[in-house]
Amino acid sequence: MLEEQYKIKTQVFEGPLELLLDLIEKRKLFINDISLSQVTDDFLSYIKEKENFPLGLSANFILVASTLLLIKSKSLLPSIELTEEEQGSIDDLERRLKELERIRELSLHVKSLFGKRIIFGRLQSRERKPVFAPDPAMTMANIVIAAQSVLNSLPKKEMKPEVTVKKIISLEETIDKLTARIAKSLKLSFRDFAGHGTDSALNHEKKVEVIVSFLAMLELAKQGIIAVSQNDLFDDIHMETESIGVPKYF
Amino acid sequence: MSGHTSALSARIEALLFYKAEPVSYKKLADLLSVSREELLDGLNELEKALEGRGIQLVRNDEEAFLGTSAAASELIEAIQREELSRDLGKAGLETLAIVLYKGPVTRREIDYVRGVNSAFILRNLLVRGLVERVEGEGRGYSYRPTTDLLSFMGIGSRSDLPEFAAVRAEMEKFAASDSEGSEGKEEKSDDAA
Amino acid sequence: MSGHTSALSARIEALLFYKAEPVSYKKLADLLSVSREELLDGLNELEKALEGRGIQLVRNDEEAFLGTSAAASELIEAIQREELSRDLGKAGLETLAIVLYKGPVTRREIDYVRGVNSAFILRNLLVRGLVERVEGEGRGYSYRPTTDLLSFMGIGSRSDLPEFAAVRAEMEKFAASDSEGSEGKEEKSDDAA
Repeated sequence: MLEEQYKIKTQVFEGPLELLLDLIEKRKLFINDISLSQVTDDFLSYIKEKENFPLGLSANFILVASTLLLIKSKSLLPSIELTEEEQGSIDDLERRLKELERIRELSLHVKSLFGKRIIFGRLQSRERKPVFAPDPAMTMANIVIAAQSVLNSLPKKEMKPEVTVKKIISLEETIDKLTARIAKSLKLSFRDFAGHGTDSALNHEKKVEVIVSFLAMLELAKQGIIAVSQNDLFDDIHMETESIGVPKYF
Repeated sequence: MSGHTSALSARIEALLFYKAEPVSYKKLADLLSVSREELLDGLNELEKALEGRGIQLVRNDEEAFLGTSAAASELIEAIQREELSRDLGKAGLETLAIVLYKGPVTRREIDYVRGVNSAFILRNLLVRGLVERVEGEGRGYSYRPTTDLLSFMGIGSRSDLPEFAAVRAEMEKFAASDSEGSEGKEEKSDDAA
Repeated sequence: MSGHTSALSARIEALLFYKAEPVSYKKLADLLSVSREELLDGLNELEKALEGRGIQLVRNDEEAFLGTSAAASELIEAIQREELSRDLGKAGLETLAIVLYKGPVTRREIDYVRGVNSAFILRNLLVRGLVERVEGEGRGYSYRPTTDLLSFMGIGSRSDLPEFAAVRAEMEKFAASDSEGSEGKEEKSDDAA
């Protein structure tokens, strides 16, 4: 226990919601699916620039990014039918943004009051002389227990997010992989690419991979390298090269 | 005029004056041998008696505190030697706004609203004595504003906050329309505080 | 209602309340930027305003002081007894343990190691003669155990404390990680006399 490393994050990082709200406010937009699809690109490029998120935070960013991509792809391809769950996560994101926006407004009140007209307590009176008044609980044993309890509740180095991060492949890497595979085969099932079957419930890392892949795909789609088409409502999304190198916009 | 015949508000005043720190309603009621209801009446009465005076009452949900009036803040600030840190930063301000307007509130709820882990910022606010932890209903803690925080903002209670009533009304409306709970879809906030 | 427009009696009240000790007329007049005559008028006014309240003005020819009203004396004695006999509780014991193992230690360090504000707990430990304040290196005070405490616990030297070196080292290591300026209210704080 004495060897435990302590590490407290001394920097306060903005979370994905804060970032999104910043982006929307910068453009003076209201919070809705239109504004969200407009800032999706900014959001993605921010993630790409910031390689070194604190552990654990990147997962949150990726999750928000995936919701944004749903919104964006819906705006690109209105024919896409969203599942109830997908629509739910979009609504949820909008609601949370509105709540955060409200909190930001309220935090301005806090700022305008804090430390301006302070109500002061009394100083400690010198008139009062201390009287030695021990508590029978002050035994050596109890003091040792108390000291241990202090040590035990010191914040510990955060360990677990490392696992999460390992599973999140960087965006670039995925784009590279995707590009290489697209070059080889003209027709490629998104489902195959993501590397999971049709049956099994997705575990978390797979899910993240799918999200990252999807993200990369849309990134490519945006650049006009590939076209996205969906043959069937519940079928795979198929990707095929239109004409590599010639930008094509939707 | 013996201690027993003087008005309850005067006895509360004497007690808070002497203690010079926030005293819980429970302890006040015990020391004064009155019920919680009587105590709250007495506090309201005291608040009124102090209007326009040099001292004022500060209260949160559980404690009362006597301090110099906000109107005298300049005067006292000029003679006090404490180094006052007014720096909160954006994250600190937002977290305080959540605790002030929505509290008592769990860390999960704070994380959910801010979309990011708030363990570090909360610890900082705890150390500064601006928020405090209280046992929540279920497991885990809730956070609420301290009387120190209210004092620092120059207000006698949360209801003096701008827009306070409106925000509480919004929250209730929101909670009613959202009974199936947004809780479930929460960000993971498993990092140790 | 700014500090300058509030009644003089209210400003005197705020000042005397804050100082918690007798203040000379000369000093009062200086701090309030009024003449001695105005001050005496203000004091008379304050005396009247305090009639029937829980606190009262005490003065002699040269000084004024704010104290609890005579009517509340029984109550105050009861509070004193309660303060001295109250269980220290977990928070009190933890704070005491930090002072024992790590003292002399600043309040800021105690707050930081405990992760919560310790101002009021330290006050109680001081009143009970368990810890005492010493001038620290820089600004502010440090706290250390009183000899009464050490002899009560049968500690000849602090190295008698179990695992003294190891526990102290661990506390120090953590306290050192406190990044400057991330914390709030500094030492030399409200309990500076």
